[in-house]
Amino acid sequence: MQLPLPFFPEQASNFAGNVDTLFSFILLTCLFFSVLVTLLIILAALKYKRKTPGEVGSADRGNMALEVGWTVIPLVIALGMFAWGAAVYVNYRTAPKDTLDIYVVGKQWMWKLQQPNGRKEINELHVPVNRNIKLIMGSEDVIHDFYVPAFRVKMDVVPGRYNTMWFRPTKIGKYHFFCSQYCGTNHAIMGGWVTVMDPAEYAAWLSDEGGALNPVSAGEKLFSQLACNTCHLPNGTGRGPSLNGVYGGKASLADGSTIVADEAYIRESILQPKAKIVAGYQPVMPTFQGLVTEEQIMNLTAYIKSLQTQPVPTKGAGVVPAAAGKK
Amino acid sequence: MHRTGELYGQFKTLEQQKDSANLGMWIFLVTEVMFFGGIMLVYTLNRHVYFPAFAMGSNTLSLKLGGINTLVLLASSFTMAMAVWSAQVGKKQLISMFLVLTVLLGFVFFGIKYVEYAQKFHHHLVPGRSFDIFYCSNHPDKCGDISAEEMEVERDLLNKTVALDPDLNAHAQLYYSAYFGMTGLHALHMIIGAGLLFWLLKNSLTGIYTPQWNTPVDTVGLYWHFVDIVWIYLFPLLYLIDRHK
Amino acid sequence: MTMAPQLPEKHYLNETYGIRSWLLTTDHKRIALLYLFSVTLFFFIGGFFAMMIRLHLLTPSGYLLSADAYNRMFTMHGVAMIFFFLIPSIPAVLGNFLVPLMIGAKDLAFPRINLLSWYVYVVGAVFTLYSMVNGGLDTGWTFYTPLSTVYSNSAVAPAVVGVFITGFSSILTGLNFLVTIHTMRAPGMTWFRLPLFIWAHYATSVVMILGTPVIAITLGLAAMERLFGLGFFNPALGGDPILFQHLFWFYSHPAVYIMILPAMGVISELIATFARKKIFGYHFVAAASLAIAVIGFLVWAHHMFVTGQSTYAALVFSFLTFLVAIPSAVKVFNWTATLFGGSISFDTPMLYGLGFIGLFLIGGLTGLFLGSLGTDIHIHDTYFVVAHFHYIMVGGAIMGYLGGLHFWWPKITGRMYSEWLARLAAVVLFVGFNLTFFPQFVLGYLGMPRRYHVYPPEFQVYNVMSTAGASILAIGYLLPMIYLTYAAFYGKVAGSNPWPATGLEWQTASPPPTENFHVTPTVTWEAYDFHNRPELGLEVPGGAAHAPAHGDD
Amino acid sequence: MSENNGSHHIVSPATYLTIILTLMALTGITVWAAFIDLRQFNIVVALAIATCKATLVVLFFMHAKYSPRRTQLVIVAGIFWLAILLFMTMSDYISRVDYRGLRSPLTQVTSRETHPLS
Repeated sequence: MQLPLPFFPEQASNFAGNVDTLFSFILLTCLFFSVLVTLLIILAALKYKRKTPGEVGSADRGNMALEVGWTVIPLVIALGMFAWGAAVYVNYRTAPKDTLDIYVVGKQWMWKLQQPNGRKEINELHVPVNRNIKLIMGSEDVIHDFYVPAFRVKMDVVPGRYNTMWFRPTKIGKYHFFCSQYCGTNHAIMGGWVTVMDPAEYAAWLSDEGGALNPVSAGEKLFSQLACNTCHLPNGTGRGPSLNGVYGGKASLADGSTIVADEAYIRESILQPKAKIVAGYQPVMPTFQGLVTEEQIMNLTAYIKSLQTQPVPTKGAGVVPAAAGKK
Repeated sequence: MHRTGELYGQFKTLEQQKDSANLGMWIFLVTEVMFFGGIMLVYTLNRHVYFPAFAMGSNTLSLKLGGINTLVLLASSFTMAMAVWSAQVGKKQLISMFLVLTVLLGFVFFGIKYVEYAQKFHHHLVPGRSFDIFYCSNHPDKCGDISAEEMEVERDLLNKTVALDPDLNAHAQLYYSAYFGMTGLHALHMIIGAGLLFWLLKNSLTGIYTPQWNTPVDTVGLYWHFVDIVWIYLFPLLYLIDRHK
Repeated sequence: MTMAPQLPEKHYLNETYGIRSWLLTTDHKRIALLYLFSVTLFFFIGGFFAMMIRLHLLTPSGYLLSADAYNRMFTMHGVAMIFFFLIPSIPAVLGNFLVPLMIGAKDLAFPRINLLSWYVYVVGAVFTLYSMVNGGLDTGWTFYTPLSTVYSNSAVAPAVVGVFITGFSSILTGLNFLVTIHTMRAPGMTWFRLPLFIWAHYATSVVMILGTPVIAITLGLAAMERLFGLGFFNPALGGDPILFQHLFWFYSHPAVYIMILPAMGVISELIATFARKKIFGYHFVAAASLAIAVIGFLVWAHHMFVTGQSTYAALVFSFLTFLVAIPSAVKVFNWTATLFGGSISFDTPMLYGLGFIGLFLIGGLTGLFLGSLGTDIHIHDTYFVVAHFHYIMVGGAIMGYLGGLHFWWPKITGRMYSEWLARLAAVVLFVGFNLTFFPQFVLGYLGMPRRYHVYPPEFQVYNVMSTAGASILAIGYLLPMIYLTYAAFYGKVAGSNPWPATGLEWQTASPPPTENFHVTPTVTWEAYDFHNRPELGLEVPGGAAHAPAHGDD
Repeated sequence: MSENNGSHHIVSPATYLTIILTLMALTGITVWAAFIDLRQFNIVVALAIATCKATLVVLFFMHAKYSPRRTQLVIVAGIFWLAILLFMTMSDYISRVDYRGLRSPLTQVTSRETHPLS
């Protein structure tokens, strides 16, 4: 796939070949008919071009045999396409028994995924190659859609119910996944990477909870371990301000000044919480000096940064939010 | 277009004009069928999923008031049909009389509907923040219009239903959304119909409807009967769920 | 042909003057022009949003808009184009003007309802415009719940109410057409002598009548949910967002046929006129319109193959989707066969006609990829879909609309436009259109989801091609607007039947008198029967009377 | 157009009276039937009676019995399309293996406590 202008995405799952073959079959059939009709039109245009201004065409009115022919033949071909497509689809909707089950939760605008052993990931999915994987998916807010082009699979993630889909990755590598059902402001950046690994590597990765855990996930875990989440409620109704959209925004402080909430500010707020109090809040937060390591602060910061894309509540926000999407 | 007597300029004959009006009204009624069809579908699926809650909701409606209203509306359909008949045979006074009767029956319907709606407001059964299916069983003093034994039956039913559907309040609210949505739309159609009846009445008093030309009476009649048909379905769907308990 | 044609002394445009004479008119031809101005306005509003979208997507990280602004652009582009341009375009402009003329009637059956339908459209448009300038709309034109009813921060309620109201204008137009075609045909105008344009509008009206009320009640419920927290589509209250999609697509899929069927009617007129030949298999083309209208109602859930609907339902809907492809194919084959043995000229309307066949062919055939369950899993909600429906709606419906405008412009205004400018515009449009939308098929298959304000850099080349095409396309749309307006005032006088064509609308003056015909015409010929129409002054080989007046294929 | 002497057919008041009395009787029957436990057939009976009543209104009060074919076709089309809307949508719901019902875990997805990731 090193062509300057590719036409097919990479094939990395059991379905990719099926879908591409079916696609090519329909494509060739359609090409045949469109070329045929186009040639006929060109032929007619050349042959029956008007010669004198008063000329009229023939009194030809139609032909029953032709009508039946061009009704029945496309019908048969169409039913063939239907049957083939149906076979691929039924296979896709019927998961085999021996699947590795992974939970997927979509929310505006991130994906939370959980491996069978409980290991959580955000916007990342690690799966072993040549294993049947089943995703069990739910949504916390609106309809999303989990789409992996290289696997040729997608399924809507609908609030109020679980949808499932399955696939078997066939090629080690890193592939995009996207949200493909429009879900609001940051729909376009609600995606991530599927990493297909060698089974042994996957097993190692799975058990290597602490070290390889990505900072955002580690930070999220700390955020609840340290009970930060009991005051900093995302919807702004807690004793502390919501941290959604804080990073990169302007915080208005109790003394009337404003400050840009960068890494340094976040770090200071964790270690010396009473230094810069956000306007409208009481200085009730204890210090975490000596209770958290540098790495943990980094992880917490990474997590708070990841909240940048979360919807900022109208009341109880920590900051005057930065205009969304501006670079 | 200009109009020559009773004939509009775009038509050639009165026959063609009457035909067009009649066909036009029937096609309009088909769009109304599809319009109500959408909300019927919503109702049907929710009733299927949340049957206990819907049965509970239905049992809080007054069968007496609903039943009487059904009869009232049927009777108004009859008087409307008689008004059309009077026009066809040229009895001009009778047209006006039957139109007055139809309007009056329509207003009786509104009156009873008002009583029912008001009761639901008092009982906190209007969808929204204050919706509470348990309100009357928890505040019997505020629901004076429910007798002690009725209250007992209702409490019993509530307990049985909650056992089946822990989220009863939310799902009963869906029932009431359907109830107000469907009866509200129906009432809106009745109000439009009543307006049309007044317009007919004004004209009929001048005696312009004759056996040769009575298209407006006929067309409004079709509309009024359609509104009646909608109620014929709404009554069993809303009032008669699981009544035998 | 010897004397220069003259405009008639009195016609519908100069019968009366003044704003009141237009705003209170019940003349179907004037109402058609009122619609023409309104939908053109919305076409340019929607076009402006489209340009913003394409410019923004020049670079992977987005070029000029914030995420929220971009989302508003594509939503408002969709709403303006679909509900306020495409759906009313051919029926309410060309249909309004031509249905009574083509069947030999003085007006539609209910002229005042016709005027009312325009006012209803305007009221709906005002609500929607209010939402556009006051908070915008960012739900996608599909208004999917619970995004639209609970989560969106934009002005959803007025937009939904606007679309709801505009639906009734569509219902009134359809009702008027159906009754008119049933009861107002001139003596001798039997069902199988009707032009195919009328058959297409009959089928379209059936769709409008039966589908639109369902979207009305659906959007009504969605508005109630947004405003008062009704819960039918909100899972948090026990409702079901998939139910909204069922109800939405029950109308919105057939709505595609509201857009394309009238365009097919226009194309039948163009092909017959400029090939000077009866449409091959007239009965089959007419029946295909009705078949599309009926089967079109049975396929809506193919928009929902990946929502988690039941596998069984997906199979049924996919099967029916393949069935609805057949009547469209039959039409294309019949048009092609009509050309054989014809006497073809390449006046501007015919260029649109031939262009339509080519683009509709691509649009229709790519529908098979989406209707096929196996491939839909991959290309659903990607740019493949975007390309597909633009080929149908822009390549099909708008090409048909422009072809029709060029064909009947001399009838509407009495004057002719500049032929070479018009041919130039047609070619520019064709090229620009293909350059804009063909690369999007590839983008879609490569996996670029739709409605993305930023995208991975590997998709950039095709996006740049698309944006380049869009710029050409924009010029292509401005040209006709300019020279058609110019021609309406200063063009050469066209005469009553410049092409010449066989329809009844060409039997009366251009522009027609207010009452359409001074004497009600009597029809003794079949549609497009060039051989039995000596008054057209054509050279019929071997004299007249090739076909019997009451023939059957 | 087609000659439709039917639209001039005048239904006698006696017929109207018979119909209205039948309609009222049917209303009584439908209420009576609602108090008998027929399990899932209660709704079937109720809808069957309602359809009888509606048919009577359409045929006699609205003169459909005496109307031209065209009008009857319009009525049939309306019923047919309503059936498409209702039955094709329901075909999706009743054939879902994971159809949300009260005992299904699906209704609980929205409550955060039971969610595997909350």
